[in-house]
Amino acid sequence: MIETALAAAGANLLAPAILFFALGALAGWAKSDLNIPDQAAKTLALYLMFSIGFKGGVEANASGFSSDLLAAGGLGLAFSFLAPFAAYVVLRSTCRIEWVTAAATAAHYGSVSVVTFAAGSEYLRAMGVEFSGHMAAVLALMETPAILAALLIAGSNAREPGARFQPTLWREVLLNGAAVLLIGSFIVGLITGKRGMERLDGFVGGALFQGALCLFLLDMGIVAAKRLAEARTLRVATVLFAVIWPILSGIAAMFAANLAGFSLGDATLFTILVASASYIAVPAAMRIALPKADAGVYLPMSLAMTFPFNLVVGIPLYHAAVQWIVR
Amino acid sequence: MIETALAAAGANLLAPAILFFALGALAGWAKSDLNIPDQAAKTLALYLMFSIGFKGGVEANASGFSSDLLAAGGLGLAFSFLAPFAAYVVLRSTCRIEWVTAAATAAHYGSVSVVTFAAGSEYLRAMGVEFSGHMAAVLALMETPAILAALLIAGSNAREPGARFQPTLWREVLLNGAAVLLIGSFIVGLITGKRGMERLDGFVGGALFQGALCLFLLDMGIVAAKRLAEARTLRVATVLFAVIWPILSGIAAMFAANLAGFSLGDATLFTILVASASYIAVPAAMRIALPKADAGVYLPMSLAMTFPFNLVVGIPLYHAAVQWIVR
Amino acid sequence: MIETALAAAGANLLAPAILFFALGALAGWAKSDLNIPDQAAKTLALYLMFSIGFKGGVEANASGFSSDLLAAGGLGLAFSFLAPFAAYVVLRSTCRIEWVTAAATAAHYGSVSVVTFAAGSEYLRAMGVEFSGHMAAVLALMETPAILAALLIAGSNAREPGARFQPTLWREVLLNGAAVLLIGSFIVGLITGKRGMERLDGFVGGALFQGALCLFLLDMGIVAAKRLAEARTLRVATVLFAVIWPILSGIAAMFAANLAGFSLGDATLFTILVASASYIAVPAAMRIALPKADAGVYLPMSLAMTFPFNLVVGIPLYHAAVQWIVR
Amino acid sequence: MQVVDRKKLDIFIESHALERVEEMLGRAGFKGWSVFEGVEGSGAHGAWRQTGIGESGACLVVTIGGDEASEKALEWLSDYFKTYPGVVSVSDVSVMRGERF
Amino acid sequence: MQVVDRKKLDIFIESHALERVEEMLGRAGFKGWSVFEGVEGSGAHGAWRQTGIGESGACLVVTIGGDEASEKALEWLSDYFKTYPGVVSVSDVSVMRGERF
Amino acid sequence: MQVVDRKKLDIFIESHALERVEEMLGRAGFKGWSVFEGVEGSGAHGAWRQTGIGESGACLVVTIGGDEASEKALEWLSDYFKTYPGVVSVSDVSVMRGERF
Ligand SMILES: Nc1ncnc2c1ncn2[C@@H]1O[C@H](COP(=O)(O)O)[C@@H](O)[C@H]1O
Ligand SMILES: Nc1ncnc2c1ncn2[C@@H]1O[C@H](COP(=O)(O)O)[C@@H](O)[C@H]1O
Ligand SMILES: Nc1ncnc2c1ncn2[C@@H]1O[C@H](COP(=O)(O)O)[C@@H](O)[C@H]1O
Ligand code: NA
Ligand code: NA
Ligand code: NA
Repeated sequence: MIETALAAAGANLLAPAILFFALGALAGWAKSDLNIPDQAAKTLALYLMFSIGFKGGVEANASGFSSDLLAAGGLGLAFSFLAPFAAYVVLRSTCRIEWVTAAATAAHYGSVSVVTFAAGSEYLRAMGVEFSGHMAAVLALMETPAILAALLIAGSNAREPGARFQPTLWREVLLNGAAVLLIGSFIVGLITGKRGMERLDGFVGGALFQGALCLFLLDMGIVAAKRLAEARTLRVATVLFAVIWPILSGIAAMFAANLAGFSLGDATLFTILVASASYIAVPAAMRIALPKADAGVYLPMSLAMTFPFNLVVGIPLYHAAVQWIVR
Repeated sequence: MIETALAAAGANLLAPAILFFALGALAGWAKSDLNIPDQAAKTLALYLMFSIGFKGGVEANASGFSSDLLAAGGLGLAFSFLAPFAAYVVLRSTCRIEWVTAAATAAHYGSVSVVTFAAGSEYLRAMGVEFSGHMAAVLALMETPAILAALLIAGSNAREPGARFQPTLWREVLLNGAAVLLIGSFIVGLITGKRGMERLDGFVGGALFQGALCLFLLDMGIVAAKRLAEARTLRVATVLFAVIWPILSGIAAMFAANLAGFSLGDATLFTILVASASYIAVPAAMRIALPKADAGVYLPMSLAMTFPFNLVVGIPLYHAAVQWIVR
Repeated sequence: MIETALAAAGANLLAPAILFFALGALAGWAKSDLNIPDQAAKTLALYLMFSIGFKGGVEANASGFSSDLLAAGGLGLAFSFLAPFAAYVVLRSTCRIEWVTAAATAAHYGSVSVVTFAAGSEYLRAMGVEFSGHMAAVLALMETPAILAALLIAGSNAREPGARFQPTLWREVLLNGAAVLLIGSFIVGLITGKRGMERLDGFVGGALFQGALCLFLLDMGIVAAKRLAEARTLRVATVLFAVIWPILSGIAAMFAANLAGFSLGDATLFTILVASASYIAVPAAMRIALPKADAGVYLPMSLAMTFPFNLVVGIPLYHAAVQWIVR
Repeated sequence: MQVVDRKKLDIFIESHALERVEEMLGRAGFKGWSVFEGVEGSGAHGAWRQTGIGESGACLVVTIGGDEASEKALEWLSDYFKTYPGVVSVSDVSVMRGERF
Repeated sequence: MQVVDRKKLDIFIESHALERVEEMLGRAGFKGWSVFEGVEGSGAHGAWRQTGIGESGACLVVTIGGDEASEKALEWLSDYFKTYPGVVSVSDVSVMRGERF
Repeated sequence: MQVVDRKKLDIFIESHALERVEEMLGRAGFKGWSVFEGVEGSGAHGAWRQTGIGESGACLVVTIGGDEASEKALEWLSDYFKTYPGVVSVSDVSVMRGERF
């Protein structure tokens, strides 16, 4: 049992995507001038969301809209909305960061990371574990509620700028590009189904997706290493939070998924989602909603600690644990 | 007959590319921050031209240089050059826009839209209708004459800046990037033929082309919706022109194509070309040649009205009508 | 013999990649506004290095780490480091350019061009000639030593700025993006082997690689033609050097490769590497290390003369010559 | 050349505020502006870099206009900067066709 | 530091005019300039946004030089702006190594 | 609005020097700066164009600060420009919240 898990973890470590992330991290750490142009990186991110959403929609079309989707969606919404409250309390009591930065950080951990999801599904695919297409919709649904929770936590203090920038803020929160593209592509996939997949198969999947993931992870490695080097406030407590929170919230997610009767693959992906932290959509929203929060705290935590941890250690770990719980 | 046409139109509506255009339009209309980086969008446009030109050249190589190409090319040149004169008269008499803006707008409608052509050929491919590779060359040939026509219409008044910027202007008109890349790729395809296609098949066609088209249409939806929202002068007459002119000029194109003995597929593509309006090459030329023309009129018309109309309604409509005429 | 060589050269001339380079050169020369956005071009270059490195690593994994790799690597290092000294002497005695510009130019010719290597391997593939995966590692190893040689040549004079900018300089020299990505991808390929290739096959090879090469060469044609038009100092001697040096150093490379017992394919690629000149990594290093060197001399030579020469004439020429020597 | 004196504002803000600021400039009386995107920077709120991941660049809005418009914009911005990052500098410039500013 | 006074021109134009304007600057006596690309803007000719479709950004040409060169450039530009969109502002700056401007 | 006088430096340099220059600005006493990437330009060292092949654009570093910081930066830059391409211009600007600069 444990041996298989270790072997799987080892195999994960040697997947091209992980190795390219490591290459990027090394290059960034050594201050090489290697870098992916920012518009290219943005386009790769859009492509990954396009593909994940579309593939998910097509698969959901094939398996039919089931009550599973409702359950998974509901659970995802609940976790995304509730986790920030718990995270806030923990951050405040253990990490000694100001309340507004704690609220913003909590939003990051309630929300999700698209690339961690992508890496997780590739891992499952490589392990031959099946999962439902609708998990892509769950991914999209989990982007936003955490932001609302952070706004509630921040409460009246945050309302002052919020009031003046409300239209911008609500747009950013509810219509952030990532959520719109993920849900939109999911719906397109749902509508066009197999017929659509015939046309787009080699685009959204296979080697192109793998290659784009590798290139994007290369860039993430570079950026994460630089971020880590620049991080001004790297307290032990925040580092511990960035690693332990994913595990704890992941365990909660496993049990919830088990209770809700998720399949092995779905439960693993759901755990990965809950354990992952946002680093694109939520920071953008926080800059508008909670401008006094310190990006020098939440970005290094989410991007340079939690993300690599999940990518390298977390994914195989969660998979092994879920195997043990869900049976 | 009509039922088949309606079914085809319905199928077109549900093609991934059209749905992604709709997604973009929705996102743009709702002011989501979803957007494709501008250099990525430009690169996608270049890729589409590269692929269209190259595939056309390879197919022309396979079928041999026939008199058909000469006929289609000649007809294309004639339509592109003559349509602006007619469009100018109609615009002036019905839309009450200044003469210089009318001349510039007329140039847009004489010229063609590469993406409408791409969507049209994908539509035909999905319907199993064959067409000639040399239609890509006709597309390239039709980019430019309309600009010359607009300069003639604008006449002596326009000559003042034209004289000073003549080298720049002529370069822009005759060597605009779109025309050079389309014709150049066509010629490369023509020279390398089947041997070249063996190497580039999966690049210029198949899922990659479909995917790039979807992403580009997503961006066009966003931009078109924003353009429409910003349009200052949205007179009923111009809206009507943007929808009725493509139909009327399309009908003329059908009959001409029928007289010239075009095949069903070629006649449909020719109709689509005539009915389409430029939104990249011609605006760029107009900014140099007719700087007093109001881009706030011609861009929303071409990009935000005629383009979506052709994409969603026009293509299946023209195809049905051509089926009825050409037999 | 000669007839076969001529036929091969003719076929090379008509390869899509070469024709797209010619198209770009024509467009650039005619001052068309056709251009590839700079971030797209940079991303294409990164993609080419990613693919070349990874494929090389996978193939090296398959054939095992042999003494061949050590021999080829050692020979590559030696040529890259020693060639600049010879080139410097020739440049100084024949071209009448200042010593510091001569040193910088010599570094370009000691180093290598990734795209020339890519075009060369595609040429061999089209001819059905096999070569070793580890040649990609040799490519990476040959990027840097030439820069060190130029610094030695420039000697004490260059030390003044060098001292102040040493950290930046050494980083640029030893950790330049191209070398890091090439070696890094090679190692990832080496580690993941066949298993990695299964996932990335359609990304790093086949039509996608061909298409990216065509697009990149289109851009290089445009840039090279513009560079040539702007070149201020185009002395006959420098033009001659840009064409004759590759041939002479290529001949030396052939004999060395033959002595070292390289296969036909490896010897050809090695010759191409030695004959090629850098136009990305070395100029970047020279701007830091030898800022007084005139970029108006070395860039047109490397990018607008030697590169097209090798691409169009050199590759088939070297291949024919190597066939004649290595048997 | 006949030139007249005007004020030039260089406004450094985060991109999410662009729409708001442009609208405000119009209301304040500016008849035009141009926006540029930065690649990196530093300030009281820390350093940033345009990366395509997790970070978006600050923008520079350049606008030229009359004293009154400038005064109004500064007032709005001084309020805005209480909440959000950014700085603004004002300088004296000469322009032709003064009626256009 | 020893510094001398020079003029700085900020020229906002459409990109198709770049080549012309740069050539003119050289003729007017400027020994250098730098060009930046805008992402959006607004003016008498309406608003624009760099999109990759149908629209190309306006550019900013910054050039520093002597009074005479500045005067000549303004003259050319005043003529140019009769036909084409754009604005220019002039300001006083100090530079080191005055002989280079 | 209450404003105070400060210096604005426009520093045109090659991108490889960015890190160095930013570090220097911090040491000189500047509390912030913004960096922009050019698309083309010309100067004593010839013309350049951002192309994605073989050439990288020059950058513009804009920084606003006090007289003393400005003086220190100019000194460093005057030394730097002995070896490397680039120019710098200084102008007078007004800013709000003077204590931040
Ligand atoms: N003194 C300054 N000079 C130039 N740009 C500045 C300056 N201070 C701040 N900025 C820019 O404005 C952004 C926000 O400023 P701040 O509110 O000080 O963090 C910074 O990230 C810089 O891009
Ligand atoms: N007052 C202004 N301040 C800054 N930029 C301006 C101003 N007016 C115009 N521009 C820029 O110059 C372009 C052309 O100006 P216009 O001819 O007024 O349309 C505009 O789109 C802006 O990018
Ligand atoms: N007079 C000038 N005005 C504006 N930018 C300049 C000027 N001179 C030089 N530059 C910029 O600084 C870079 C390096 O200058 P140089 O050392 O003169 O070659 C040039 O390529 C331009 O981008
Ligand atoms: Na989470
Ligand atoms: Na048309
Ligand atoms: Na070489």
